[in-house]
Amino acid sequence: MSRTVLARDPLDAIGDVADGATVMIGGFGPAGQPVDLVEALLEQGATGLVVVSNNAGNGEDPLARLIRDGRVARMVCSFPRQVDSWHFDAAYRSGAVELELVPQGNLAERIRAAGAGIGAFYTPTGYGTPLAEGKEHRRIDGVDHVLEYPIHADLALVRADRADGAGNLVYRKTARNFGPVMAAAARRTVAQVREVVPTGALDPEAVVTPGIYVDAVVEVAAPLPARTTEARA
Amino acid sequence: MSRTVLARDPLDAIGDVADGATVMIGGFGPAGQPVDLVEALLEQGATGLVVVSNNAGNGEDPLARLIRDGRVARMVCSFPRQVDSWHFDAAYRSGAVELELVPQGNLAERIRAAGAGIGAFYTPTGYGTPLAEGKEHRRIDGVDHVLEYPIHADLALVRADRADGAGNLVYRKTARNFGPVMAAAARRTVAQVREVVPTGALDPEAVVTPGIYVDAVVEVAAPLPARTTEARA
Amino acid sequence: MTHLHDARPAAATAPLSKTQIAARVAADIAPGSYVNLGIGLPTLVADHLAPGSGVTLHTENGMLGMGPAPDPDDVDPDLVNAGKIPVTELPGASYFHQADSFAMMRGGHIDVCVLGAFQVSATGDLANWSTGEPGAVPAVGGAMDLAVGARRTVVTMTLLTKDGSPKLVERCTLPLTGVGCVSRVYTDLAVLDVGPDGARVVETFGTTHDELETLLGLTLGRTS
Amino acid sequence: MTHLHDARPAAATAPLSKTQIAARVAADIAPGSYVNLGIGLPTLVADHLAPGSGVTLHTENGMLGMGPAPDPDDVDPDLVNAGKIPVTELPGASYFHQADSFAMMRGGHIDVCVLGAFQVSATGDLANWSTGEPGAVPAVGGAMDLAVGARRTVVTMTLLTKDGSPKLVERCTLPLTGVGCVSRVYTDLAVLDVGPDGARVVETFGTTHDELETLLGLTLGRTS
Repeated sequence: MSRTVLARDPLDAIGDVADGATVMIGGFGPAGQPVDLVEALLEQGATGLVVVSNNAGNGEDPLARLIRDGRVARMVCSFPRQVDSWHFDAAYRSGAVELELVPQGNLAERIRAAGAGIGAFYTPTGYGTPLAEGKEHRRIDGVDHVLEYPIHADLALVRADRADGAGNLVYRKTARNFGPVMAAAARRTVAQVREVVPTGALDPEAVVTPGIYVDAVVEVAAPLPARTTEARA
Repeated sequence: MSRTVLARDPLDAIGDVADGATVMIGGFGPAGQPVDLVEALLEQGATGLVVVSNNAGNGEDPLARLIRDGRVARMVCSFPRQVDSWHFDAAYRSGAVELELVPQGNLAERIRAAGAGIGAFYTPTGYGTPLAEGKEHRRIDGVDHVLEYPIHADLALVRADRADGAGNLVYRKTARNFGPVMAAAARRTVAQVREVVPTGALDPEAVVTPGIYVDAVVEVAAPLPARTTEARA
Repeated sequence: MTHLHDARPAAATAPLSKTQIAARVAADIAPGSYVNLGIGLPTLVADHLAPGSGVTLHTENGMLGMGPAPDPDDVDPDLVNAGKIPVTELPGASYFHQADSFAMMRGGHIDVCVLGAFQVSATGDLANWSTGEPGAVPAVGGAMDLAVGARRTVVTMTLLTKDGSPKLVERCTLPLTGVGCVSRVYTDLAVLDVGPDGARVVETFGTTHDELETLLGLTLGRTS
Repeated sequence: MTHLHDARPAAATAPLSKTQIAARVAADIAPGSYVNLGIGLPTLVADHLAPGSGVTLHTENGMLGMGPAPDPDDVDPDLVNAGKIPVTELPGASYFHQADSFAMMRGGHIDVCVLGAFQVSATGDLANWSTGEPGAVPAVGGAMDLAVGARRTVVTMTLLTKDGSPKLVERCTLPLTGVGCVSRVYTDLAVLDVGPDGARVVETFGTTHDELETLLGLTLGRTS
């Protein structure tokens, strides 16, 4: 059932990624970050990427190194600044990376809108703030709203706990975060999971991401540490 | 934890319902219909109701009898016409009930928007059809969209399989349908469940409707049949 | 897309039965597709999907991985399809609420949606929810979402009404379900592609291209 | 709302410590409330909620029923709060994805949201995400959603900056987080209500109404 592919390894799973592609990367800080898939993206070599992710890398994790290596032209995120986001900070200050700062709820809802076929929506979030400057707005039932558009992607990289052969995913605790909405918003979705179980082994009532949203799954029983520090010397 | 109330019986659960209230009723035909809560609404007596529900009653079920008894001023639904929707058909033809016919996906998304704080959204569904006449539209990325507004309610009546003491709900199979979005869209939500289990007995990963959306729960171990035919002696 | 009609030459020399139309639709559905089947004739398509085709059925009332009707003893009132008919659950199935289910449809994730129709226009407009009779109780269900949401929307219908009027028309006279949403029409007499460039004959059954043009009063293109 | 400050007369004669501010906020939270606590000072409020109060904590990264920090041995990297700090799960908890979590916040389902602030205006405008320094790396997170989404948004802060400038101001000079979204401000020197009619003193700590007006350069109303 389904056409979800079980990949041999993360590099096989991500496949061809074109220069200039828009890539969504799940996770909220380290929780739910598909570290091995982003490491594979580093290895794969695509450049000029637009990355949609809540944060912009921690320490020497693979997303931070994508930025360090000049592979990211633009970040769309809500909270790039972290105590250890030195690579993003430097790239932002030098102008090497462009930033679209999006309130986190708008980020989540715009990604959800892309997956759900919504053309645009009105939200009160951000009205009257610098982040809504230049955006259309209208008053609805006495409340000022801003018009926000969906965020689509070419590729979504997400991390879940388990997948079955149909590509259904279940997550673990707050590592669920952006995975389900990103999986639905991208033309192609790749999931890194702790374990692949036989089709039929997941409770259909508890499936969070139905397999229709998942193109490839790769089992990574022992993921890279979330804040990988690259060996130096 | 939480302030969800465990009610003694369905009438106690629905509480005071004002004349003219907007009431959402879950279910897709008989599946997931909160029959005992609607029966309680019949008994409670509120009139001039606006009912939001996918269908408009089957046979002599309590929703059909609400309509028969002139208690419903307006139906908002996608598919009122059923082989056995004689009470709605008669009320519609006589002008006793007003109908707002909404494409089912718009119905679900407008209800979802109410719960999610979305002021309005653009969707391609319905563009160029009689159901979009008089509505605002705009072309986004080459596709014509219609502007749709949220549907809020004073009360939502839903049916789930199990609840815990915190008001968390899980559903059963396709009886889930409108329950989760309606629970979030109403100022007050009442759930009829087959079984109430102790808080902590539901898997937090598998909760479908978090207790924050549920104001009262009533256990109905043996619900009324879905297409109740009233005794006519 | 696999065109299996070459394997069934009989079909080309006579009009197709409803079962044959359903089989013809099924033959065009790529293995591994996610498919939504409308109520009525489209439902028959499920019977013609090869077991190994890996096609997954979506039902808009909240399920992926829908299986066939249950044995009468195993009917579960909580497990029904969009026509409110009891169905079953296949391994790998999942349940979701109505907004998530329509998001799946409206977001373009369903590969093929098969619908019935009262009329389809040469440019792909669809009319399938209302006969426009005054006083009739209207009902639309998911028709408008299904029509415009799927990656590919196809229609199964007889080419003519019972009184012989064409259902494939220059312009729909009945209330529309969607504008320019239909790609292909499977009928008893022909398979036709419709779209911005008008209708084109893909295949005929017991009739000819010229006869079809006369019958429909339309100029029809040819697929090369 | 229960005003427990009558039970703590000492608080009225001296400025409050951060712990006392947190306790004062907690005293205003009705039993059974659903509450979201911002990063920093607001987080301390959790320590002052009575165990039997039935308050449920929401964290916008996808959880209701958040518990306190785990023992160091029980840290789970998949279970963190909005500040990415390890937390625990209480009985009755539930998990959901980011869009559902913000829908919960933005849809007005959270009773109280407690936030920190750089500035609050007398009419309830909030500035808490950017110091406006040129060249600084900006970051907003969920601040704007939290500010306007909750049924009631309150702020905890010291009333003055380290160099003695008021943080409660006629009009915010820093980039706004939300317009007219704050209802009440809890500070070391006073609790004040803010809104369309301007700021009103609810309670003072070690200062007087007149002294506050001088300190802030604002005319302050009185709650009757």
